[in-house]
Amino acid sequence: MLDNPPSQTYNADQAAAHDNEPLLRTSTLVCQRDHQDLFEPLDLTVMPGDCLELLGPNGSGKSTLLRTLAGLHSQFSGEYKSVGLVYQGHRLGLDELLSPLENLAWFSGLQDQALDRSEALRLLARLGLLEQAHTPCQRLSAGQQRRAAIARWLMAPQSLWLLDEPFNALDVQSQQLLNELLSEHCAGGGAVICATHLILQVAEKTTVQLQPQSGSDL
Amino acid sequence: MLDNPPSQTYNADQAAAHDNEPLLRTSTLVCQRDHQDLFEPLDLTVMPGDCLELLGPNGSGKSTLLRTLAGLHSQFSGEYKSVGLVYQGHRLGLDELLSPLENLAWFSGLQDQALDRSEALRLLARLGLLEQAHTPCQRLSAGQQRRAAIARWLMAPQSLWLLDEPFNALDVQSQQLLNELLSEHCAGGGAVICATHLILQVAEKTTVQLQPQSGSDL
Amino acid sequence: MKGLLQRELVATLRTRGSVINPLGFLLLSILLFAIADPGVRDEQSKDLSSVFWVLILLTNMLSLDAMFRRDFDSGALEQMLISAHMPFVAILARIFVHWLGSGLLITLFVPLLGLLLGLRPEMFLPIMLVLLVGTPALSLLGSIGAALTVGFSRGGAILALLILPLFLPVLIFGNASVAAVVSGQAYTAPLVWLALCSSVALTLAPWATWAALKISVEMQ
Amino acid sequence: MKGLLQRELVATLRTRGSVINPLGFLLLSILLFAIADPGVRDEQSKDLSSVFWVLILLTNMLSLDAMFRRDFDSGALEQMLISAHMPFVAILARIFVHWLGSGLLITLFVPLLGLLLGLRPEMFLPIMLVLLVGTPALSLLGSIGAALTVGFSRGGAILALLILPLFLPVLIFGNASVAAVVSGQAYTAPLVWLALCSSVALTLAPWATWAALKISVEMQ
Amino acid sequence: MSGRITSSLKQLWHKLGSPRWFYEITHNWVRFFGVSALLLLTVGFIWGIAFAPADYQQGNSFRIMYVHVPAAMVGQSLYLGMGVAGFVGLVWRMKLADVAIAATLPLGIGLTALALFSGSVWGRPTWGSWWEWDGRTVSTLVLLFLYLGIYALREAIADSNLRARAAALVSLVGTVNIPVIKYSVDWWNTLHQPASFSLTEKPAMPPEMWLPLLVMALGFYCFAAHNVLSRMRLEVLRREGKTRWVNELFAAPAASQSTER
Ligand code: HEM
Ligand SMILES: Nc1ncnc2c1ncn2[C@@H]1O[C@H](COP(=O)(O)OP(=O)(O)OP(=O)(O)O)[C@@H](O)[C@H]1O
Ligand SMILES: Nc1ncnc2c1ncn2[C@@H]1O[C@H](COP(=O)(O)OP(=O)(O)OP(=O)(O)O)[C@@H](O)[C@H]1O
Ligand SMILES: [Mg+2]
Ligand SMILES: [Mg+2]
Repeated sequence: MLDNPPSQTYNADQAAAHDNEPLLRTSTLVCQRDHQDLFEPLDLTVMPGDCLELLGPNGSGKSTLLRTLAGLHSQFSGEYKSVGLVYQGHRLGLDELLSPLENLAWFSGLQDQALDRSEALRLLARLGLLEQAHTPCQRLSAGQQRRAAIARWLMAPQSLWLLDEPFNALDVQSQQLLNELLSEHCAGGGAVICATHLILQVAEKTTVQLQPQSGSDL
Repeated sequence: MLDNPPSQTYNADQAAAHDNEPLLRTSTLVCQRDHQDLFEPLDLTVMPGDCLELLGPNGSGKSTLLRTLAGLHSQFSGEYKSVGLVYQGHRLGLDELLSPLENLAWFSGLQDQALDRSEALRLLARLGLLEQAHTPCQRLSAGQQRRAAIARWLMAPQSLWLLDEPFNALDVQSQQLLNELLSEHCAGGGAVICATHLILQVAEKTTVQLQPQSGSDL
Repeated sequence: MKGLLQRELVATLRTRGSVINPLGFLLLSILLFAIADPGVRDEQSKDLSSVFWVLILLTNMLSLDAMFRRDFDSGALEQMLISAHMPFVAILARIFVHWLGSGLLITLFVPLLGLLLGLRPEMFLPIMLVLLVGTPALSLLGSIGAALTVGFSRGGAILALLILPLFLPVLIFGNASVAAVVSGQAYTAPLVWLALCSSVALTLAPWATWAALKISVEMQ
Repeated sequence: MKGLLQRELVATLRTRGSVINPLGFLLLSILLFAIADPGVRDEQSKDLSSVFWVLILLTNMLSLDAMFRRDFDSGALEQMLISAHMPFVAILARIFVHWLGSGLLITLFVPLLGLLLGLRPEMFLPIMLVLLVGTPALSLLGSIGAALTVGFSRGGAILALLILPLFLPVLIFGNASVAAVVSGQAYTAPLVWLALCSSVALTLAPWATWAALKISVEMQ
Repeated sequence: MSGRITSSLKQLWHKLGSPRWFYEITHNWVRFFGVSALLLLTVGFIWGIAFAPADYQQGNSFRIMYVHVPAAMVGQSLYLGMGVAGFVGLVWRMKLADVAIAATLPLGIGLTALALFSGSVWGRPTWGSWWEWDGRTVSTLVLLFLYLGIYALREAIADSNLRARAAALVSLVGTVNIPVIKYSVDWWNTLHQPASFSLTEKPAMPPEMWLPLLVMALGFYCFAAHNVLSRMRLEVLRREGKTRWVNELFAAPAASQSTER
């Protein structure tokens, strides 16, 4: 996938256009680490509006799966096809020297659009980051940095979100807020695949349980 | 405190010896960031067996407080006195090139003791890391790395633990396990101060709620 | 593109150290040489010019390691590769900013360095021209190595090993042109070759860097 | 102590690149110089020896930046400062391993470098002696700068700026002794001074490094 | 029609790519190269050492040539081979390419080092010094560094297929760079000091001098082919260890041994 990101983003817009085609489809997808299969073959089909909750014990391969779908991991068997997407890994992907606002500007720059500043500020305000909008991320608390990352998904044009344990380090209110945001996103024709150890508080969600193969730690 | 870690560890042993003196005492302690007070003055007294649950919204100063108590943050008013302690920050403090076992060996080397290998393996087994005991930490999953860090506290001689959101990235079983470990530690005359956004499942705990001062984000 | 450049510049300026320091490093090592053999300024400036270029190469390398490391550690690199509309534009922006902070900066300070090295003032302009033409190749080729080694926690030296052979032609032609300038001969021929190096690097390096980055990102 | 050294060595060897590469860098930059002015070997080897030392300094610096960075990023540094029984022992171990990989390694390869630089074989032993005495000072003093700059994301160049002045005495005496060796005079005097540098560094540097590390750790 | 051709080409390509096919096909090649290397080297060596006439000005020291020149030649050719492998590996993601690179590296390093060593040993009597900075010497030295760089890189990467891609990329870039280096170095050499000893104008050698050289060169090439191929075969076995065909390959002898015990 990494091989032609441009086409990705185009797909994204198309997909956003007519809702009948899946945003993501995998057939007998198995990720490997060190040439070892991590989980049973996966056949997923993610339509607009779906919210997948990806459960599984530590080491069951959630992150690896998400990285694979994002094109960051090439050691897998089976196939997958996906449109452009937003990926949030364990690491936040914020430039810690830049303020949340500047980070947002950079990301919209990547997808070469100009930053809609008022929109960005509105989002940050909703995430309770208005005061920190201009402080470099390295001077934010863990949870505040998380929220800055969340703002990035909300700005992104892509409609498929791959989230890896996005609730980490969030306080209670923010966890609630995040649940609402996910619901809204799905309601708005987006889709979410969220690896987590909490239970998503989302209206209709489908749960995918990854079972570690023999040879994993549990 | 950093100025004489040796004395720390000695204190620790003494403290472990007779239970009547507090492991940690703070008087009107207030941490600052950028010369701004973060929370109301704190008067804590932590006796052996206590388990403090440190709650508060993002940016309320939990991490800063813990760093201060660990001697990693010098911008505070008021006083505190503490014995030697174990500190677990947001970052795990594992050398990612070394395996969990080697990391443990390093840490016991720091406190110049030889590693009790069988003991270490027993701990790793209990944490479900036996298979990964010899793989470099960079090749472990987020939760597995967390557990490796947990093994470190369990090996440490100090009886006071400062934990910053130790439940992040842990799966359900491990969260349960961690709760048990904390209870055991306190039952065994140790003490825990644990910043978290979950609710500790520990028999008797005291809850400290940090209220962000005006000028914080919420 | 503009957004990208802006971000790069802001980030660079935030770590103020990084702006002045390639230059400072260059000055200091010239100082070192002056101390190490005081005779240096008396000899004919040919050897001088050579020392000059070697130091520019080393300076460049010192700043290379930081080119992608921060983004790699913070995960911003993944984001760039995933969601960049045209990744190699982002990469070019990064390289360009690196050049601003190393190559261009040094070029602008040639007069000062020249004074330290006892070059005659009329040489300054030609030398600046040579640097202006040659240094982009360094940042461009360097980015390949930086991208390949960013995954290693101690990449610094392995980077050097990978890069210096790539720098060799630049060194030779650049040095030749400076030498020609100093000895007052025509320096167009080596200059043209230098320009060739830079333009070839410009066409190939960003793609190689992109490929290398993808490899590095997959490392975790 | 043993546990510490072991860990350092293991970690260093895990990033295998880091072992062979300071050497490779040194060889390459000597190559660069030889190319930059081919006349080098015809002149009396005095300048040579100076080039030699400057290059060793630069090599050392290239590998300095990585000294504490990984631990800083992973948070292991905090752990070291908090729970180390005697932090400066841990620090010394780190410095020692760095020296093994830079100073000692280079010393062992003096004969090869000497051949490339056209030094006479009978000079090898004295030069090795000089390096053996002088290089520890580099790793020791360097650790101070490394500790101070580890907090900056682009510390590489600022590090250079901080360190080079500290290296000056070593450079001067080291260079003097090598020059003495090359020109066949008695080199005991500068050698003694060099030894003095190293021993002073050995007594002071670990503490300075410790203080610097505490400052860096408090930065976040 | 053309479709069929291209498809059959594809099949051939896949066959080329398949380790199993490679393993089976190369079985005889290894023997062939091994034997001919042995023959050529012994003949060439004895001929060169014993029978070739001494050089009228260099005396017997010139006989080093019979090691030096072939080593240098093969050292260079091997790198080019690695570059090709790198290209194939990058474009078609062919596993065999990395096997080839892995197998070539040590030999390449060894031969280049040998060229350097023999060269400087030769330089002692002829140049009067172990080392001269000169076009060829420099480009050889750089070649060695390119080899070492790739080696260090491969050592530093744990994951096998990432290692493969990285090595492929670097060897490709390096190969693109080699002609530039060679050219620029020669250009530099002519521009600066006149080489104290010019390699380019070779001593007009009588046939009884260069014939053994030719034999030796051939011998070195055969030896290289033998060495690389056999190590590739081993590597293939190691990597394909789990697959069926390998197990079948070793099932029979293993079974017979077990029955013997
Ligand atoms: C360390 C020193 C030396 C190095 C690195 C070196 C390297 C090389 C290289 C790369 C070649 C080209 C092989 C080819 O044709 O592809 C070569 C060829 C040759 N070298 Fe050397 N050489 C060195 C010293 C010497 C010395 C001292 C002599 C003789 C006095 C010598 C005589 C030759 C001859 C006769 C050839 C074959 C003619 C030719 O192919 O051009 N070399 N050497
Ligand atoms: N960089 C790596 N190299 C090799 N193996 C790895 C790497 N990262 C993870 N693994 C292994 O792959 C398996 C799956 O890891 P992964 O991170 O996908 O699990 P996870 O489901 O995300 O776990 P967690 O809930 O802790 O995040 C684990 O057994 C781990 O040991
Ligand atoms: N390195 C820093 N420099 C300056 N200010 C900081 C720094 N880190 C945090 N802060 C500020 O200090 C305040 C407290 O941060 P702290 O990390 O202690 O909060 P926290 O309670 O740990 O939050 P979280 O629950 O997200 O971890 C925040 O408002 C934050 O903006
Ligand atoms: Mg994970
Ligand atoms: Mg915190």
